[in-house]
Order: sequence, then structure tokens, then C-alpha cells
Amino acid sequence: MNICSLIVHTKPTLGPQVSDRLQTFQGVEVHGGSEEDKLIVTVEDKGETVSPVSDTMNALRDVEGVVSTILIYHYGGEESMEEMNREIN
Amino acid sequence: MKLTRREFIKSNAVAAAASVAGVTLPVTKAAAADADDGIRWDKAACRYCGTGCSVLMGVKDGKVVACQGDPDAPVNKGLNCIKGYFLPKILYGEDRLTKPLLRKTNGKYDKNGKFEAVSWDEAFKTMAEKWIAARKAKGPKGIGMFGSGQWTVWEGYAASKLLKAGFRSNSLEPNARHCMASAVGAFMRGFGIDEPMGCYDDLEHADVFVLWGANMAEMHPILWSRLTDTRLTKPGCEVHVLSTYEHRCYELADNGMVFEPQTDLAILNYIANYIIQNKAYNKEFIDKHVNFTKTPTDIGYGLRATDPREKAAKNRNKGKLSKISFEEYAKSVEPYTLEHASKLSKVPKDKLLKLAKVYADPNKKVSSYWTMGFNQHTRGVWVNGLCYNVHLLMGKIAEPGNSPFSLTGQPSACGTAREVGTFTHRLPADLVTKKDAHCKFAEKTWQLPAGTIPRANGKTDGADQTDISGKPMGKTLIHAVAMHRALKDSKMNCFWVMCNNNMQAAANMNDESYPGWRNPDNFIAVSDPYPTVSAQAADLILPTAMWIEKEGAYGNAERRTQFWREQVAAPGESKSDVWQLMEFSKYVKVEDVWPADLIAKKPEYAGKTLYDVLYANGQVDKFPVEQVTDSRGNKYDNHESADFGFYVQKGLFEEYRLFNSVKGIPKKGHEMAPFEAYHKVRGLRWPVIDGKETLWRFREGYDPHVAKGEGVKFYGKPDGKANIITAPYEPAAEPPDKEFDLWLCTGRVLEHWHSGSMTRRVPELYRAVPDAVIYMNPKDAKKRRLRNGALAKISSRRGEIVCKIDTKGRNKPPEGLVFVPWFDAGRLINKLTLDQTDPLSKETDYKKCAVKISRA
Amino acid sequence: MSEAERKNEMNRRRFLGNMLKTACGVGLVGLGLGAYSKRASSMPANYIRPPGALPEEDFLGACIRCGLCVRDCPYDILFLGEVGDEVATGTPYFIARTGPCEMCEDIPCVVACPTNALDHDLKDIEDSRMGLAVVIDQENCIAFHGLRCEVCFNVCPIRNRAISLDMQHNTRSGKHALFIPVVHSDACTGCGLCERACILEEAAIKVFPTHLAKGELGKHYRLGWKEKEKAGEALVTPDTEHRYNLPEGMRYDQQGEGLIIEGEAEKTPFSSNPLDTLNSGFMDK
Amino acid sequence: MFDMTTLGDDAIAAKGWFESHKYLILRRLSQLGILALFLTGPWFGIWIVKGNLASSLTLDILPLTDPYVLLQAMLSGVVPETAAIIGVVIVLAFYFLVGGRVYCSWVCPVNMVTDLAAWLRRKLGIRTTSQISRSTRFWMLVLTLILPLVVGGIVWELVNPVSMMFRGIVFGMGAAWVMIVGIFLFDLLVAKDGWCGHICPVGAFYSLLGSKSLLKVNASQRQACNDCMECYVVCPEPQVIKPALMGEKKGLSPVILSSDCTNCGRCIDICAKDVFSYGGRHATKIDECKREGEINRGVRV
Repeated sequence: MNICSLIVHTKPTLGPQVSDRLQTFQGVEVHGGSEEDKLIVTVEDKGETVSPVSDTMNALRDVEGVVSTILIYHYGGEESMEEMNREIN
Repeated sequence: MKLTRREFIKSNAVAAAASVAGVTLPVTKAAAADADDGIRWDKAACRYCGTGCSVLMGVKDGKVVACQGDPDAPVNKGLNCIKGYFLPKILYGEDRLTKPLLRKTNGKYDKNGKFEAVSWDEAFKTMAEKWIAARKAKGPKGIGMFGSGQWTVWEGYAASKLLKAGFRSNSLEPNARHCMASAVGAFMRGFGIDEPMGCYDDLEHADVFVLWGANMAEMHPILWSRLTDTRLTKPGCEVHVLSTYEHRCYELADNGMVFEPQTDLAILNYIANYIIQNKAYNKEFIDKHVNFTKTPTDIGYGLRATDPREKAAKNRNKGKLSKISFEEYAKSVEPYTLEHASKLSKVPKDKLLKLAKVYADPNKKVSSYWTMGFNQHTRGVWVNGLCYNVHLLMGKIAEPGNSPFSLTGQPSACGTAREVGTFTHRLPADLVTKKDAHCKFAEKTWQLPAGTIPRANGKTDGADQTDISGKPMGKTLIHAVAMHRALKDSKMNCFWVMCNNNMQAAANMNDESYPGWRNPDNFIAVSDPYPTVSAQAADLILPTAMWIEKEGAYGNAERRTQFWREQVAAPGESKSDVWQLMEFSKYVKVEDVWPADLIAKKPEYAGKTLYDVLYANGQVDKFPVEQVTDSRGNKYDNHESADFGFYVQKGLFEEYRLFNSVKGIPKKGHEMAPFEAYHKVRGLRWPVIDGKETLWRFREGYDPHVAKGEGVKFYGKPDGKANIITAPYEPAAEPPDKEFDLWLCTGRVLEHWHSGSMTRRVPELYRAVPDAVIYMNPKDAKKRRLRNGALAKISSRRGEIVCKIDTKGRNKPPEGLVFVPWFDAGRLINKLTLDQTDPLSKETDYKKCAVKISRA
Repeated sequence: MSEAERKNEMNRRRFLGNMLKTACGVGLVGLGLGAYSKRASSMPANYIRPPGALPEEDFLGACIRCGLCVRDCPYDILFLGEVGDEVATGTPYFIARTGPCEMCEDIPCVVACPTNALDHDLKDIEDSRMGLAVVIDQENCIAFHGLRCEVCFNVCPIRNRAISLDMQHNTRSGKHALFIPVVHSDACTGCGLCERACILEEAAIKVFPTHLAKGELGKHYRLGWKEKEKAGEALVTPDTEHRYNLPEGMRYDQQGEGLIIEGEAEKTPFSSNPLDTLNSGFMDK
Repeated sequence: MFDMTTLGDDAIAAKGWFESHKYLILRRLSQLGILALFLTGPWFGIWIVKGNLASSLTLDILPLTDPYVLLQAMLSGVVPETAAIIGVVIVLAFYFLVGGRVYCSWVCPVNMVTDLAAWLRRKLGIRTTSQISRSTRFWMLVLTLILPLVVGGIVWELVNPVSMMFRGIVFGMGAAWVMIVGIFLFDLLVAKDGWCGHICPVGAFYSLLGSKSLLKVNASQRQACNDCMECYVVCPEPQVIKPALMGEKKGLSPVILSSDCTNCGRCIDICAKDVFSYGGRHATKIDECKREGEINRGVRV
């Protein structure tokens, strides 16, 4: 499965609106930064062999109000979903 | 916190992105994953001073393991002083008391026995027997309770109810009597309502700060850092500092003045005179909002009536105001010329002039701060008032930056001691026992038969109130210092000291406090978490759950009420003060303390315990036990609720709130938000009306009690006008003479709080400042052939102790004065102090008595 | 060679041989000792010599390890190095964190010293330089975060001179000040009272031997303003007067604030404080 | 070889146990007594003597300073304080009179260790010898005095077991006991009287200091010698006995003149025939006189 985090720069003051739009994408979650117009976004898939993550990321770029997206962190592992959902502490 | 691997990776991803973007995320799993050390964080108000910093306490496995300043608290923004830094450690001193201890010989209570562990039941049975007997035999003043500005709000309220309604006694005093009574007196005389009109935001808005007998640098460390910051960042900002010795505030002072003790009275009158002479006063303000009055003079020093100084006083203890004109007022301050003030105070003229000018400059916003220098003063009410006079003359009051501000020493001096009626003369919400109507309102609110609460003069509707003995009540008021005298004289036989260390704190230990407590006729109970000096001198010690071992609320100096939840359980059999008060009330029946004619007015109370009448009254116990939970789902215990079967704290607070909210309240202005609201905020500054806080009182726009167009209204007074009260300079009770040739001033240090019962159990704080020292001028030391660090004997007419001399330390007294802090249980400076009080406020003056020092 | 001669010769050889062996052996011991003494003269940074101690090399020569200073210390803070300690055996030291020098005015340890290893010329304890306090951990010192601690400042016996508080704006909280402790080497005696009092688990202010604690400016460089102050005048002749092309109402202060727009300061001829006007005589104008 | 099992039996038979251990007991009392004077302060708060053997102050009046240590310090460039100078003069005068190595046998705490080693050696019959020359200590002495010049510090005192042991007992031992055990094992297993008799430069220094001292052991009754050899066995510096005991034919004085002699009195104790006694350096005349009591009084003085 894949988990990525991105910084999505938005046009000034459009942070909250863009944030709402991004939330509608499958596997996308916005964690904050809408006030700074720098959204902290994660994109994840469900462990499919052909990951939709890169498609999602490309799609994000086309959302209205988005200036740029920067990939910060990428995790790509072979674990099964059961493993991923096991509690670690 | 449980976390899946998936969430963990995701949170790392989020944290990485957030740190690159420089975005601060709300507390999410990102942060939690990084620092998931199993610690539960919750807010609380700091245990120590009246500043009211908010702290976050970290609990793990039932123990407080961590703390931090609350970054979201407006008062301290995540900061703490050195005492706050060590908050968790005050709970875990090695010598915590965990069992009730009673002096016994051969298994029976004995005043001279050794302390033995007893059950709570035995403790309260023994105590109730003594209390009921003393109440019957000696009347309403035969018993007494000495509480605290460190009590939580509901503890003070429960105590007020137990004593005033239950035992029908006004013998309830808080240690705030030693601390804030003069401030209260002046607020009531000047404005008719207690507590400052401004708030801490004045610290950012003032152009000039004047410190009158307040060592904020050490005593209110966080407020001082705010004041300092304004001084550093605001162009033209000035700091004026006045005290009887040079302390750490002088490091920042633009105009530092050391004055001869007691002459603050003259300096303030000089400033008023300067303003009037230069016609700088705000005429419009005076005309609209101020009455001029005078107070009787030559009023004595609150000593025992047999003292020659009392016999010589013409108007002993008198304080009734009489109206005068502005011209008469102007004439009364006329003698206080610059020359006269400078000569009396020994402050150079240019410095006094500089000070007078900033007050007189209409374009400069001036905030005056004071603490014990004003309050612990045999003319404390006067001197508080003289400061208000200056502000009122200029109209520099009740607006941002223009603020006469009385700082408090204790965490809930305002919230508890003052607001819920723990003084002998007070009832909740500024009501007083002197007024029949106030008492009747309280009786109605408390569902008591009319005439239950003892009136100050023992009369209701003009008729004597009957006591349990069948005799008339008589006069019922007794203040803290008088309590110790009554104990010594066997007039009071039972005394319960709770949440403070009055043996160490009260003045003249050798002649009054100790003989009173150890008087064979008396039974002294002390509730404390630690074996303090007071506990040592007691007959029964009740182990107490402290601070965050119970759900609590404090009200700080800016009228901010802050709540916290119970964070951890208390050790052993320790119980909170509110539990002790309520549990004890189960051991007393109505018949034990009320006369038959009173019970006859409410026959349903016959045969009931005070607990049933006061707490299980359908009002306090109306909120069922609930699981206390915060917004993040963390669960908290509440031992009191579990033990009594209802939500004790909520019940008490909501009943107290009736005094501020029901129709027909005798006094408005103390409105509080509902119980629930406080758990969701870092405190609210009352009056809280429609959920909105009040920052500055008495001013239109800021205070909803001031109607549109009124501008300023001092609504505590019936005519809406504040009082300017003229009072002269009068000398101190015990100035130095040939034999006792030095002034003694006592006080605190930054590292230790009050009697040191908590801070001295923190090894680091103890190491930082282990013992009390005598701060002394090097010249005075040399005259007595004493070197820095030498041991010296300091003695007064009443006692002596041995301390080290410090001529190079943080406090630099002028020649002729020494300063000794009182935190040190090993060097009890209150053996030396004189039990002199302000005759009006009855507050002790710990700042001025005569001592001598010689080599030990 | 006769038997006796041979015997003599043998004896002589043996004697010479023995002597050589002994000399070599002792020489080796000497080398070893020399090397050991170099190692032993490096002390741990938290070991501080008593007041008046000579510079370490001289001190090791002068101290005869008698322990009289240890005995005469009224606060019993001094120890003698023991074998295995990382300090020259038998020489006195103290550890500030556990037992700092209490700065006795009569300096009994120095008086006790029979060899001047503790310099008898030290008469005023405030002149001693046992080491130098350093606020070594500015990340953990809570004063740097704005907490009101200042314990080191408060316990310092050379009040306000050895440690002062530098008051600064707290940009994080926006409305509090920071009270930053700053040590001044011209007054700090290295007594270590601050280190003992530091309330952190591990002290953020520590006393080190001066050579460890102090930096040194490159010998070639001078601080211009200090040199000027020392000399009492500029080292190089000051400039002749500067003149500038400026529009009306502007001034230029070369040494001070640069461009000055005049006429902004006073909006009216009156002081903002009417008392200034009221109190100033108008007759003598 | 010599029968170790009967060592001293003759003396005990002739003089009784106490008389044949008199000086041993007196020496132990002296060594322990000196330690005790230093220890009453730290142990009981009764301050008789402060400091240690390097330098001390008795009853806050009498300074005493070890000349050997001070000499090392001065060689590293130190000008001592008056107290130290007075202290050194007193000590020098004392040892000059009674014999430098009196320090070794009556004061030095290491002596107790090496004596124990020697005694055990005899009991266990260990007979190892080493090639170390007795002159090594003088080389060592020279070395310890050169090192301060070269290195600039009192180097020897970093390792000197003598001062280390005394200081260790008075101030705290640390790992110094390793050193002492080392000496013990060295003396026990490697060389008879290895430390005191061969290596210790302190002894060498005091030996030189006492080369002209007045108090000496005198084989005044050497005619009575029955050649039992026991004095040689117990003597830590046996080479010093022969000239005095056997030198009658060569016309040598019965006084043991060698400054290596520590004036310990072991030979006096062990001799069943009372050959030895304390006497003055020039006491040949007393050779004829048998008034032991008088001589003993002299010792006490």
C-alpha cells in the first residue's frame, strides 16, 4: 500500500475552499494548514497492486485554486491491509 | 492511545509535511504519534499565587508525571515561574499525611498526648462532641474556623454555609484576612463592590506603571514579565517603584524610591495635593462620578484593648465616612507639600515630583499595582483609598491602561475567600451579615428559617436572635487576630484550621498564637496534606487531598474563575476539604446547635443532621453523579461525588450562582457562567453576562451593567459614585527606638510560596533557597560587627530567632531596616512580629515592627 | 690476567652491568612517571580548584598534597584527589554541583596552604578566579523560554555583576519578557553557587576551569569602539564636515540616525502635558 | 639453611616475650599513634593534628612539613610560605638527630605492610630473590628530584605509596589500596625487603638526611654473639650489621654507622644475648658499660 503526504499551496485565502474540494477525493485527507494556504494533505490507497495514488495526485493539481503540490513523504510497502490495520502499541 | 501501523505511518507523513510547510497543526494524531508516552494532559490553575497561570498537568498510571505552562492560557501563554515548573512535586513530598491523627494517651484523647492514627469516624466524633459543647457553652464565638484563599470556590462556599447557617456562627475567617482584607475594605468603602475594575490587559495598555509595596518581580513573576515586556517594547513607557527597601523590581525602575515605613500615606497625599495645586484634576469626572468624604482619624492599631496605644486612640476602630466638599478635601491634603512629603519619607524631592507628574499628566495612562505593602498596613484601608483618590481625581480608572490594581497573594483570594463569603462579616456575593436584608436573602436561598444566620449585631427585625443556650446571640463578628486572642483567653474553645498554616503565618506567635492553640481548654483541628508548624501545634490532624486531587476552581486577581478536574487520587485516607466539611456536618444534629424556636419555623428539619439541611437539601444534591469526561474522551474520577452520591462541586457552585442570578438579588455585578462552561475554557472574568466576560468594569461599552450614555458608573454605590476618602499620615504602632533600633519587614521570595509547606518539599527549590536570611544593609551589619553570612540573633519585644545575615542578596534594605522572609519553618519570624492590625480591615501589619540584631 | 684480576674484572663488569640495568630501569620508571604526570594533570571539567589556586601547571608543582586546605574549609566542600580519580592524586578540588565554594570572606583554605599553591596574595575572595560560570545549555535553561526562574542570578554572591539579567521581548508569547542570565567574566569567581542552585536535573549553568570556559579573540583583531574608548579619541583623525544634497526639511546625521525628516516631532508648540506649560514661567521668555 | 620455625625462641626464652618484642610494640604504637593524632579530627571532631605527613599543623600552632616533598616542590619552582619553612626546619632537625630512617621504621605506615610481608615470607619460607640493587632507591631519589625540574610538577607524589597510604587513611583511600597490595605482594613474592630496602626514594632521602645522626644501634656486647644469625634474618637492611658485629678484628666500631639502618631495634629484640642496644654515634666507650637502663632512658629522651 502507499501513503503520501503533500503540501498543497493554494491561492491566497482559498485554503478553506480548496480543502473542502480535496476532501471529496477517494483516499485524500486534509490535516490542516488552510489558514496558511498551505494544506497538509495525505493520499493513500487500499493496497491495490496498481496504485491509484499517483493518479489522485495528478488530479489534485487540477483542482481550482491549487497553485502547486509538493510531495514530501512517500511510503510504499508490501504489507497486507490486515498488517497495516494491526495496532502497534 | 492505540494506533494502527497505518495511522502511524500517516501521522509521520503529516508531521513531515507540516514541518516542511511550517504549518502548526492542531493536536492530532500526528503529534500524538510522536510523543505517545501514555500521558493524559488536562488543564488546571496553578496552585500558588493570585496571578492564576494556567498549567497542563500530565498524568500517567494515576500519578502526575509531567507539567507544562498552558500555551493557550491568556495569562501566561505557556510560561511558568520556578515554582510552577515544579508543580508535580508538591503532591509527592515524602511526608504526606495519609491518616487522621489525634493526640491520645492510653487510647483516649489527651491534649498533651502523642499523635496516633485514628479513623475518620473517631476523628469527627471526637471533634463534633467538642464543637457542640463549645458552641452551647460559649455561644457563637465559642467555635471558630480559619479557612483559606487556597480553598477551591466550593470549599469556601461549603464552609461558609456550614459555619454561618449550620453552626449559626460568624466565626469564619480566611487567611485572606492577613492578605487582602485591607484591599477589600477599600473596595467596599470606595466602590461598594469588591475586586479590581481592570484586568491584566492593563499591563499592555499602560504607559506608566507604579508599584506601591508590591515586589512583582518575585511575587507575581509572570505578571512582572508582562510588565517588563511592555517597558521594553513600548516607547516612553516608565516604571516607578516604591517600597521600604530595594528589591528586584528596582532593576527595571526608571524611578526607584525607598521610603520610610508608613510614609506612603504622606506621599499619596502629596500627589493628590500636587494634582489639585496644578489644577490637573479631571473636573468633569469628579463632578459626575465622585463623592468626597473623610474618615475618622487616630483609630488605634488593632491591638488588645488593654494596650496603652489603644487607650490613647481617640477614635479606636472607627471608620464611618462623612461627606465633605471638594474644597475641604483640597484643604485636607494641602499640608502635604513636596518638602513635607520628602522630609517624612526620605525620598528625594525630584523623584517624588517625577512620580506626581506622571499621575497628573492626562495623556499618560497610569496603572498602579500593590500587594502586601499596602494591605499589611495599620492604615491599610486608608492607603488603598488614598491611591484610589489619585486615580479618581484624574479619572484614570476603569479603562484600559488606567488602573489602580490590587494584586492578590493567594490563588483564590478573590474567587474563594472574597466571593463566597468566608469572612466573618460576609456572605456569598458581597452580601454582609451586618445587613438584615442580605441575611434574609441568604436564608431564603438556602431554604433556612428566617433568622438562622447570625446578624453582626445579633438582631433581626430589631429583635435579639436567640442562641441554642436560650440567651441572645449578642455581637457575632470575630476576625482572625481576635480569634487567636479569644483562644488564648479561653473564650473560643474549638478551632479548625483548613488549607493554610496559620501557626506559622499569624503574627506574635509567642504571646498569642501558640498559647492560644495549646491552651488546655481548647481543641484545635488542622486539615493539611503535610505536617506543618500548624499541624504540630494541633490536637487533631486531618489528612487532606490537595489541589488537583479533587475537582476545583480558583478565582484570580483579575476576576478570572478557572476550573480543573480531579487528576489523580489522593494518597491513603486523605480527603478533600469539601469532603471533610460535608462529612463533618453529618455528625452534628440541628438540635445540637439550633434553638427550638428556630427549628419550630421549619419543623421538617427536626432530627436532621446539618448535612441534610445544608447539602442534601434538594438544591445542592440535585445533580446526579456523572462520569467526568473531557472533550477528548478522557475520563476522570470524582471522589466527592462518588462518596456523597451527587455531583458535589456542581451542586455547590450552582447554588452559589443563585446568589448572582435569581430575581431580587440585593447586589448585582457578580454574575457567573454556568458550571459546565468553565470546564471548557481557560477561565472567565466575571461578571459573565450572556456568556460574555467583562474586562473593565464600571465603564460603558466594557461593562454591561453600565447603560448607554452613562459613561462611567460605580454601580456598587447606590448613587453610582465612587468615594474619595481623605485620610492623613499617622505614625506606625511600633517604630524603632533606642533599644530595638531597626524596622523589621517580612515577606516572601520567588522560590518559596507563603509558608513553604509545599515548595520546601521540592528538593530543587529547597536547594535554591534553603533557609530564611536577614537581608540587611552592609553599613548596619558593620556597625554590629556582622559579616555577610554570619549568624545573628534577631529579636523583638516578643521573641527572637537566629538567622544568617545577607548583605549582598536580592533585597537591599536601607540603613535602619531589615527584611526577613517567613517561609522557613525552621526560623519562624512571626515569633517577632506584632499582632497589630488595621483597625478597619483587621488585617495584620507584618511590615513594621521594631527589632534589634546582635551576633549569635 | 690473573684469577684475581679476572675476578675483579668480572666484578667490575657485573657492577657496571648492574648499574646500567638499574639506571635503565629507573630511567624507564621516570619516563613512565613523566607520561603519567601529563595525563594526571588533565582534570575533569567539573573539578574546580580552591580559591587562589595557581595556574594548573604551577599548582601541581606547588601543592604538596597535605590537605590542610581541606581541613580548614568550614563548609567541607574540598576533596583530595584519590588514586583512580581523574585528578592529580592528593590535590584539592571541589565539585560545584554538589558543594560549591561559599566564598568565605577570610578565605581559610588559602591561609592554611603552606606552599602558596593557593596564592596568599589573594585577600579579597571576590578577586578569586576558581573558574568561570557558563550558561552552557541555552536550549534547556528555562529562562530562555521565558519561565521566571533566575535562581542562578538570585544566588550569585557577586550580585548583578557576575550574572546579570538581559531583558528581552518574548516573540513567542508576544507579551512577556525573557530574563536571560548572562555571566560576566570580569566579576565571576567561579564559586559554583549558581551551578548548585540550578533547578534543572542537569545544571544548565556550569562552572568550568577558566581556560575551558573562555574563548579568545584573534590576537590581530581589536574592537574599534573599545580602542576608541581606551584612547579617549578616534585613532584616526575624524572626517571633515560632511554636506549633502537634501530637499527642504530634511537633515542627515552621518553618525547617528541617518536621514531625519524634520518638523514631524512637534505638531503644536505645546507639550502634551499641560502641566509643563502651566509650570513654565511665561514672564522670562 | 636457617630454621625459620625457631626464630626468636631463644630470645623469648632468655628475656621473656614482652622484652623480646619491646621495640616492635613501641614502633607500632608510634606508627599508629601518629595516625591516631591525625584521625581524631575527622573521626571524632577533636582536632589535634590537621593535614598529613606532607604538611601538618598541630594544635593550630606547630607546623611540620616533609622536607622531601617540599624539596620536590621547590625544585619545580615554588617559594614556600614561612610556615612551611619553619615546619621543614623542625623536621630536619629532628631526623638529623635521631636518624633519618627512623621515619621508615617508626612513622611510615607502609612499614607495617612490608613488615607483614617479611613476616609472612619467613613463615611461608618464601626464598625468592631478585636482582634489584639496593642502590636503586638512590637512583629513584635522583629521578624524583630531576622530574620536577623537567616536568614542572611534583610528579613522584602522584604515585608515592608512602604519602598515598597515609593520606588515604586520613582523607580517603580511593584506589590507593591497589598500590599497597602491590607493595605487599612484591615484598612477599618477589624480593625480600623489596620496597623499603631497594626502591623507596623516601627511605633513600631520609637515609641521606640521617647519615650523620646521633642516635645509632650499637653492637656493644658483640663478644657475647653466639652467631645464631637471627639478627640478620630479621633486619631489613642486614648488610649494615656485619661491619659492627663482626668488625672487631678489623678494628671497626661496634656502632652501626650505615645510614641505611632504620634504628628499628629488631636486632635488639631478637638477640637472646643482648648484643645490641641504642647508643650515641660516638658511644664506643659505652661499649664497656653495660648499663642498659641508662641507654634506654637515652632513647626515651
